[in-house]
Amino acid sequence: MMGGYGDVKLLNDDGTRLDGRTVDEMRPVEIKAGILPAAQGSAWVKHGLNVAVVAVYGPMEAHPRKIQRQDRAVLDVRYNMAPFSTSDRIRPGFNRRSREISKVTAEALESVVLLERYPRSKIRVEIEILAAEAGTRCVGITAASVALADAGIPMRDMVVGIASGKIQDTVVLDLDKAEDNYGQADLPMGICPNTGELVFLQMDGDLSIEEYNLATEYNYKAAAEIHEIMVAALKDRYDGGEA
Amino acid sequence: MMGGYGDVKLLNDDGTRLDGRTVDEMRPVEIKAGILPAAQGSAWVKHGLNVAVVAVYGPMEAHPRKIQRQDRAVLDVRYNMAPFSTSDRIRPGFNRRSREISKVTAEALESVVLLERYPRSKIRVEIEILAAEAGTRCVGITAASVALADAGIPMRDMVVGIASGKIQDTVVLDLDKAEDNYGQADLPMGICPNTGELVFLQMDGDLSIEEYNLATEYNYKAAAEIHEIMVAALKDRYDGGEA
Amino acid sequence: MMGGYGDVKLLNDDGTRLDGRTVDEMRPVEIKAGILPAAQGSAWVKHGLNVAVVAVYGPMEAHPRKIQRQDRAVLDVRYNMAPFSTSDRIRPGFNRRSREISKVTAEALESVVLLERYPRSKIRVEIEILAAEAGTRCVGITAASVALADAGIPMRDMVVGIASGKIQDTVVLDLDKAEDNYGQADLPMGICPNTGELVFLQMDGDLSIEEYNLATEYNYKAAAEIHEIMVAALKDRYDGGEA
Amino acid sequence: MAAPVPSLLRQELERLAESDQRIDGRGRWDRRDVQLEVDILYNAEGSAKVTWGDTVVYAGVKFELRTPWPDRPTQGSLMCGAELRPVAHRKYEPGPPSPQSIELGRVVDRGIRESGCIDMEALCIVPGEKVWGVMIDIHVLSDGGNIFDACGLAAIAALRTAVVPAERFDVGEDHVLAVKGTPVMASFQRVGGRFVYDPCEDEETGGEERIHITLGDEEHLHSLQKGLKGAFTPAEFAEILEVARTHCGELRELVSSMEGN
Amino acid sequence: MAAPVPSLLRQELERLAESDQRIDGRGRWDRRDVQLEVDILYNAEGSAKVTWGDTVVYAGVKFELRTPWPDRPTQGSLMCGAELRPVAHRKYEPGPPSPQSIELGRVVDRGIRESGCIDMEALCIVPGEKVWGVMIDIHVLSDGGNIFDACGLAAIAALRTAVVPAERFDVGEDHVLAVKGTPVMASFQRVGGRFVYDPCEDEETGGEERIHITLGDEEHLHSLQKGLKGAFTPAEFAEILEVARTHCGELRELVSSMEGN
Amino acid sequence: MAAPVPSLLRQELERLAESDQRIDGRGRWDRRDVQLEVDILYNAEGSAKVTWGDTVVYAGVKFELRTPWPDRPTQGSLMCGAELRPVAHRKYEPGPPSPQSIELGRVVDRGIRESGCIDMEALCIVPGEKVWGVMIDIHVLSDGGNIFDACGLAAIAALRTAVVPAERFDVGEDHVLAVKGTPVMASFQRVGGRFVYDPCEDEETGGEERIHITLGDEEHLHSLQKGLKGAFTPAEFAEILEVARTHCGELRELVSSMEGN
Repeated sequence: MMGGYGDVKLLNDDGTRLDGRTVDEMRPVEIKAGILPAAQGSAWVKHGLNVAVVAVYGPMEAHPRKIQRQDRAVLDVRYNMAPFSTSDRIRPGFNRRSREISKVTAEALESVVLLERYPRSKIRVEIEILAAEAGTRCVGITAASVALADAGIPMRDMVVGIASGKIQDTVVLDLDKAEDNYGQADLPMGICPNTGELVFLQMDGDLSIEEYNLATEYNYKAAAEIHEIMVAALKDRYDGGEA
Repeated sequence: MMGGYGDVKLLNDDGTRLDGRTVDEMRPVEIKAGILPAAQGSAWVKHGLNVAVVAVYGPMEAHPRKIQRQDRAVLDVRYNMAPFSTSDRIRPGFNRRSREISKVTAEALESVVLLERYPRSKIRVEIEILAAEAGTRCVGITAASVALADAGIPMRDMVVGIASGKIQDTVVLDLDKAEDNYGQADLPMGICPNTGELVFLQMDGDLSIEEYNLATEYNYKAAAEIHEIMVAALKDRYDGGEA
Repeated sequence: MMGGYGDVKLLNDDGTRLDGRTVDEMRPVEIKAGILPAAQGSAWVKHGLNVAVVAVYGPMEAHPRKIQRQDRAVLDVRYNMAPFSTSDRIRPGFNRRSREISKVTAEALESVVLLERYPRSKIRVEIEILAAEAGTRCVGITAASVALADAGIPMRDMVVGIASGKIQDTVVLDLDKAEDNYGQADLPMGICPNTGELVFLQMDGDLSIEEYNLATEYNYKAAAEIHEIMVAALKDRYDGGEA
Repeated sequence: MAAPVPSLLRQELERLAESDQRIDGRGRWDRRDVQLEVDILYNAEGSAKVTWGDTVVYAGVKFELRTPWPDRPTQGSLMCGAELRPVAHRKYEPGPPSPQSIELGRVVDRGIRESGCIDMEALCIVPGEKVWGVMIDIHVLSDGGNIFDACGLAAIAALRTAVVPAERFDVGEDHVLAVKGTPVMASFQRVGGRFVYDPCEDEETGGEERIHITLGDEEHLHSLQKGLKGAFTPAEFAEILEVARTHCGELRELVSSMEGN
Repeated sequence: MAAPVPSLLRQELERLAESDQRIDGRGRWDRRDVQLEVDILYNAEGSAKVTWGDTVVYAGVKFELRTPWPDRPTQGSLMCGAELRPVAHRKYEPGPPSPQSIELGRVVDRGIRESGCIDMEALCIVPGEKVWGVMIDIHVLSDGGNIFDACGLAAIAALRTAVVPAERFDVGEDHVLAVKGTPVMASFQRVGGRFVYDPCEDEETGGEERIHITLGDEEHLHSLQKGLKGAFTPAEFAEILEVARTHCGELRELVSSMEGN
Repeated sequence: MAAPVPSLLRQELERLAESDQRIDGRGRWDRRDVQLEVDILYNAEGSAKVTWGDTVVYAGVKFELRTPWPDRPTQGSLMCGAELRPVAHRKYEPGPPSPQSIELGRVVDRGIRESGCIDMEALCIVPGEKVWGVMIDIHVLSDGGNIFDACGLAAIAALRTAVVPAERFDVGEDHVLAVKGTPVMASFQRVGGRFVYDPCEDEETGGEERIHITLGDEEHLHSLQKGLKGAFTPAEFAEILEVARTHCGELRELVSSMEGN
């Protein structure tokens, strides 16, 4: 939820942000593919100070049978925050926030994975947030895309997770922790870099339609940048880079 | 549980009750059948300030298979109080009281529904208490009977839920909230109006055998009155009354 | 967990313990077999002031099918402390401690029961602690062995549960409640009296290797004594003793 | 698929009922042998074991110090729980409490609570600040039929022999818990078409509805419960109520004979 | 095995879409009939019933006194929960809240909360000590499609007609809850390839992704949610956003017309 | 029906054991390569990553202010939890903690706790009022065998590099957590009839009972646990205890080499 404290100073006098970024500059992103030996596919993404690790298992038999779909695979996606990932420790176990994020993340990925290739089977996507600094659901989506690709699961496109928001009545790209705590709006999107389609969309706070449009524009620009890093990580992995 | 405060004044000097009723007078009852479009059958009952809504689904396949009965249908009855139905909000989710009431209500209805007509199937009865003013388990039973009839489920008799109790050492019909809180006994019954049999019986507090007999007499009298209103509601529904 | 209060006096000046026992003396043990009419086999063990009752059911069909093993029976063991068994009441329901003890107890018993005699079936072992005075997991193992034998389940050996520990830097056999609360180490073992093998082992606290060896020696000595009482109880039962 | 109620057993019970016989040889209103032991468990402040035919039940009483409810500053509290754990019979599965288990606990609780035998005011130590919470837990170890009556008996016997552990909690001297009455439950089940008292396991398996009646010292009703599928008439109820009066009286004397031991 | 989405229904919806028709005869951006009743439930401090086509939803508001969070000593709190209970449709099973139910509750909650319509500071009674907690619970009784919009409408209507029960809690006189705006949700679903407003049950069964938009009084966005499998373009979003503006305005007036009743 | 333990794998392990070989080429008492990194996670007050063969484990330390237990007014508290989440292996299912997961957490906890390496008295801020609660959570991300030892190592490494965030809680200056020893676990499993140290995944799948030994700085035993079906002799235990002494010493030095980084 947005804090909505319009009176906390988050922009410097020269229009830059407290950490020195410009309004349309994202935090640094690092990605590695294939980092978990036990998984079929895996990825590690560091976005700002966020760290997400994803393991992909399957396709495997879907059981119990009542979850099977005759014409396609089911995606079983879990988003989980490690107890030590936040400032105050989180008690282990699913909570309502995690369940909602798991649901909409699964639906985003279902929109690009060629599920019809694996009728009656299940693909598990396990998203673990090890360190959280605002924007973890987006980092999880990015990492899940890379891990699915690393597992060799066919997809019609990747999904890049990225958010813009509003601070001090100004639209900015990729809120960090302070901006998230004291900002006025947050607009996370899941963008397909090739088709330009959206498969994930949430928003809360307060945005005029014009602000929405500008935030969307920032998100698309950043998605293209992150996509390049994703592709490089996968290349690295298959060119015999670190496994 | 009965409060047992014998010293709270609940009867006026003329022998009437605080809300003006005589000792053997019940609260006003209104009933409508067929009020939920998504259900096979449904009913709305307002009894005093209590409001119960019931939806009936089925007969449908009983699953998992281990709950199936080869020779009859199973009744799956849930009694639930809405969080806003009581003075202090109730946290959602089944509790021990709801589970006990669900069990004995199911057993009361099983005693009249012709379950043997639907082997291996399940009939769901969903009782939702939207407003509670003492006596909700009885109102739920009455509403469930009407909803089952509305769904066209064959029954050998209806069940009318009604309670009498004891206040200030006096047996009275149909306790209201204050009488329930400060009364000495409560005797809810599920009465079959045609056969005169009992299919539901609970009691707590303190009643001599003579008091039990008088309270039972009051309950039978009221059951006949409520039965007329139930029948009228069903007639209304099938004569093209409001759906 | 061991209290580790080295400064609480637990030994008398003559080297005996507060309750008068010598360092290698165990508490009195009484055993009865066949005390629960509804069970296939049962046992009651009083060890010091501990009381454990065990019921055995089966072999019976293992369901759901996914728990079945094609080549052997599964042992379904539950260790449970009654709410009134401890100084402060325990809330009913499994907890992490009970689940761990259930797991390692099951594994101890699996090591001696001839599971391969009953493929695809299940044997239930229900351990109920009615009174706890230190060492209940060991008492439960002893009682479970007797109950399995009483149920006629074939075993390659019995298992005797017994613990030694350390108090005031001295190794002693069979800690009682005060010794457990203020002691420095606890070493519970499950010993097969005929083969001399160990099928159960836990330990916490602080023990040098020499102390470990002495504590083990005490445990083996006591296991032989308890084994005689176990055998006598089973003889009693089948010679028409009290059932 | 759940097993249908064994029809052979049901037929046998109906056949026996025609000549007013029962499957274990008892008369219609006869009770099985009941043994009661008290004060048998370390750590419980009151305890009882009831052996009722093939049914074995333990009850234990514990105390805790509590803050009273704001609207009842001078009253302690009573909690009575009964658990149907898988130890008691092949038919009970592990897992969260079943509706059967919940009903058992609540019916036993109401019988004790509504009789008023525990004076809640007497459990007050400092008004508004400190009161006793009394907790009775009942553990069914062997279900050989009619566990309701066995649990009710174990509960009141454990209470009537309980000692309030005031010294351990540093609030005075230990003393016997004040219990003002002895509510006793009597249970009936329709078997072979007519009600019998104290059903055994086979009668429960092949029977229909049950009625549980708790009577206090003055033969007032304190709790009623009808369970299971089935319908009965007011006349049938009047008949079993008479039988309940006799049996509750006998069992009340059994409990009284335990005290002072 | 879960039923595949009925392909015959899907084909029919596609066929209708070709001629820009809908299965219940509506135009692409038409709304079903909506009826709103308020202040209808004893014990709820504010209540509303929404009948939206075949969908029936109740909302109730309750208040409690709380200690404020240490970092926000002058702010009350708001909780908005929606439950998909098995009463609402044959397809809902009992059990812990499903992901669908959790999403519904959280999306409705965000629409209300993020609009800022409840002034958290106005819920403070004694800073750092005592604040009001406002709890809106929404009960879906009949799911005939588009429960998101029906729940959102019931929630804001119940809030706008709620009375703070200060007398019962002994903190002053009862007064109307201050609500500063009327956030309204508009939901769209892709059916037969294109988005429609206010999907009915068949359209939900045979449709693809949904988009939920909550607009405040000044037509600012307060909450967005895309649900279910499917992809859409920014141009498609721009189109439905325009439609949302009209419908949210109409429903906002409906809510306003209830007040003062 | 659960898969029987693959008999082919078991036969292969037995065949190898005859010539004292292991499936991954190691000698009976050899350890796989272990890499340790510390202080790698934002928000954790201490953190460690252990890569142990194909096993990958993270541990993170958090602190909270608590009221001490009434009977130990000058002592802080320690909580050590390990979770086997489905991320770690195809074989782990979501759901409540399995017995395996509970055993792992409790065995790792006991090794740390019973060694006395955390001085509970040093965690006291105001006696009877305010103490530190230390919480170590261990997350297994890839289970390639012998997760017990990897979790134990990650836990003590995270603790030994943790900083108490006193400033954030307004109770003084940040300072390094005082840790007095370095308990280390060594795990053995019976494979092909004899015990080996540090079982890999295949050895766990085709092996029998495990023994987990935690040794402190002075080679005292602090925790023992036998897991899984199987029986062993005191002589076998004496043999593996000797091996444990060597390996625990080496790993203790690895942890020490991290500090001051």
